[in-house]
Amino acid sequence: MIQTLDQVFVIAKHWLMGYVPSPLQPLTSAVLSIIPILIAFPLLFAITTWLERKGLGRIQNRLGPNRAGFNGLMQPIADAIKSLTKEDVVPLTADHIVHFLAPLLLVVAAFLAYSVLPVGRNMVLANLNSGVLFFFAVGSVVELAVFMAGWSSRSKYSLLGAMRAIAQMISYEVPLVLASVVVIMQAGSLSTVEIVEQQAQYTHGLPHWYIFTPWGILGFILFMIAATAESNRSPFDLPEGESEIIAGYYIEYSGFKFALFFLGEYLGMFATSGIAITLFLGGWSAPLAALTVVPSWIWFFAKLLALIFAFIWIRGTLPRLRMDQLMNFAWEFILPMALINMFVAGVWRFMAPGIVRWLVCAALVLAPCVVLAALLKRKKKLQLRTYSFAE
Amino acid sequence: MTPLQACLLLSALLFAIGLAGALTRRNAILVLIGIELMLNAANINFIAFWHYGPQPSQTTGIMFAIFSIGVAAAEAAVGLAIILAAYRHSRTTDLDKMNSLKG
Amino acid sequence: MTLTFLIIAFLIVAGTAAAMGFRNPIHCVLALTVSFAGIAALYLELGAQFVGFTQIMVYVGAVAILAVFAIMMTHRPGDPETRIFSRNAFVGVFTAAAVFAVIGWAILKQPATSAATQPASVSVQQIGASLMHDYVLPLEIVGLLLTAALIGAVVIAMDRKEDNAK
Amino acid sequence: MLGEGIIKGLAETARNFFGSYVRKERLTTVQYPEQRLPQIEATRNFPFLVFDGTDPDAGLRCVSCQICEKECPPKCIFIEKSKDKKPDAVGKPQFYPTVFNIDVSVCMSCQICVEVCPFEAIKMDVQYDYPTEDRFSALLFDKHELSKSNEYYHQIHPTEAAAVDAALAAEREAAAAKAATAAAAAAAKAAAATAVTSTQSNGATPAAAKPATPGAAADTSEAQPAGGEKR
Repeated sequence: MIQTLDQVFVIAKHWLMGYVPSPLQPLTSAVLSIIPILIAFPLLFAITTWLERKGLGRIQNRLGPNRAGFNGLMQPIADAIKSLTKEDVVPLTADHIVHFLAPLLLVVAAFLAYSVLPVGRNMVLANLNSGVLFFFAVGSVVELAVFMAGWSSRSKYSLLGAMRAIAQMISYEVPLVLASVVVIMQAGSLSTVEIVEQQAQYTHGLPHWYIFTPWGILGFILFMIAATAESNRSPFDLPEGESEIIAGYYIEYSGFKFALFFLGEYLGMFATSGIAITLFLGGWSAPLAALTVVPSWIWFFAKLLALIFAFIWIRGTLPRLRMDQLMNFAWEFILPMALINMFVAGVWRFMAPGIVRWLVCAALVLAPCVVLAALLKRKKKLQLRTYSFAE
Repeated sequence: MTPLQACLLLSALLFAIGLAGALTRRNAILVLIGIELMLNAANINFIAFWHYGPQPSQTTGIMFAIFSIGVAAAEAAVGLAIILAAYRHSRTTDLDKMNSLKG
Repeated sequence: MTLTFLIIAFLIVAGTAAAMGFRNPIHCVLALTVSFAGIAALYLELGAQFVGFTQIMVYVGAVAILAVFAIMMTHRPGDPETRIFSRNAFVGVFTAAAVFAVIGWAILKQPATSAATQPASVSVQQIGASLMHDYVLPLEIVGLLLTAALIGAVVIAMDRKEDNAK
Repeated sequence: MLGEGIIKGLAETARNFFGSYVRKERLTTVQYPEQRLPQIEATRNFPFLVFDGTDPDAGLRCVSCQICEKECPPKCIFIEKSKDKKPDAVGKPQFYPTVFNIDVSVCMSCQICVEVCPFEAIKMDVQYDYPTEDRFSALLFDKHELSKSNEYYHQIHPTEAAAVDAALAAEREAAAAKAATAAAAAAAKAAAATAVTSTQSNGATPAAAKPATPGAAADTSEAQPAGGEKR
């Protein structure tokens, strides 16, 4: 029974496949795997917009949306109808083709990333041999979409936003990849399925999640910081800071294209959260051996929702960074820490298992952290800033 | 025509287009892009020979392609930096107008 | 020659031709990304998964963006793009055509060898192992080269204030 | 310590988040159409015209002096004077407005019209929401829309309205007294005239008339300056 519930989607797919003639089976299989993703994650997007507005409201002692439906639950539907019925305005001087393609490319790239996410046991669209690499490769296409949107709008704000976004995404892609390298070193595989399977083992009822190791904690924190920056979320939302450049690269978009940008951004956030779960939080595995009775996909989505809540919480707490703070943070703190973390992971790999290993690695992680933070703090002096590149 | 020959022809065409672009375009950045395309054509050859070669279980072809991509990335970075420096000096990226060595 | 190959080949050739032929440099780079993506697809088609993803990551994610940035920094809105091809473009096109003719002739002249038909696939583990064992020296050299290129690019492109003052 | 400030901030927002569910006084949001904030007495928004009694046409205090029309900075008042006269709040025959329009989409709520009005006829309303689909004619209020009773005025600005009423009552009393004096004087005059014509054939003797109405004469002399001061 538990098995059936765990594999309910896989069984349903096989049952449906039984009615399909064999020449069509590969195609049907692909379609049947893709459709749930195309339904589940946009639905999650709808729920998240509501959750985010409610959560931010409560953090600011407001009520949040409460008019459409019970407690504003129908708000996403209202938003969808509004954006679908709005006029699609394209600037006269815009590059029409590129302007049209940019949101499509963004959403397609965001959806592609889901093909390597193991949502549950045996529930992955493509078990690629180099799945993590695929994820980051697809993630880098987003930059191109952002540039296309910013450039083709023929607007200064959108171009500035695109430039900021690309500079930020490139800067934070390096620590993002470096932070995930530690997991790849430990797992010895780039396949997301295998990484999760290695974490889904239990000793004394506790799972082998990588976050329970010193380098795992640091790696997870660095990864989440970089993921926040990659998905342009607060406090790294400079590319779309409302008070500075209004909406950034998608300022000239309206109607459905704007909704697509919104969707693409949230999908990107879910995808990076999903890969963080896969790499550090054990993917679909239960947090305790006793809890494996709960279906695996429920665990995945529970973890995803928890990370989304963390994102919302951070958005409600931290103010936006300045551009130079953003860049300095990436290159002076996160990048060195990611490199040190890789070294610690190597040490972990070659030491005998036990409490000593844990303590040594924890010390190796903590010491540079404290030293680097102290160094960076001491360097901070109030002075007239000089700009090397901006005349 | 065997699949290998098709791949090689494709790469030859890519190389020729890249070469034509590098030789004829006036924008320095696009010349650099033409050179990148020629490098890519070479990469296609490596992969094609590896795939249709006698020993596809060996990693030689793939290694070659990976190193080539790495070198190409370095080349692009330095090349674009040089173009930027040249632009700052002569205020143009038009190769036909950059005809003086005097600094 | 399968249909997939034909589609990919069309994508690559069309993208490349557009990249070399468009008037607007930004359009050229965007067409170029199509070509790069097509090449990545060709690698996947040929079973070189790792190289294909690396291709997308390096070329689409980095080189194209870099080129776009360079164009934006050097392109002035007032620039009259009168002629995009150089004065003696004919010579260049002729050279390229000649090169293609010679290479194509050589390829087609080659007797069709019966290639090994076993499915080519190399796992990431194998690639990693050979990178760390057989090819560790080239790997180090490439790493050094990339570091040097990074520093060099920054140094070359940096606008030195004292130079400006002169 | 590293990240200490971030953790402090996260704790603060978490306290707000959960606190807003537990303690209702944290949620200060007023859900507007259903709930409204209590208004202070000095609240003002757009002007309205006060009328006495029950008939808006008859009781309108406005005498169409057009001072407000001239003083209005954004020129949102339009008045057309009547040809005939009707008694005003004090009872004096005055002109009245046949047309009195205020374009509230232009009005800037400055209250200058209220301050310049010599007849206490225009006052500030507290009504602030005039939702409409037509921003031109629906926001151009005419005389009937603008006319509101004195009771309504008492309701929205009790203190001010009481003061205005007291002043008006005093004025009315003064006017009544004056009228009475005038009437008495006229009557005395008439009586004296008849007396004179009856007793003496010619030679007017004002001295004879004087003792007849000494109080009225004193009243008149006192009431005159008072009325002049008021107007």
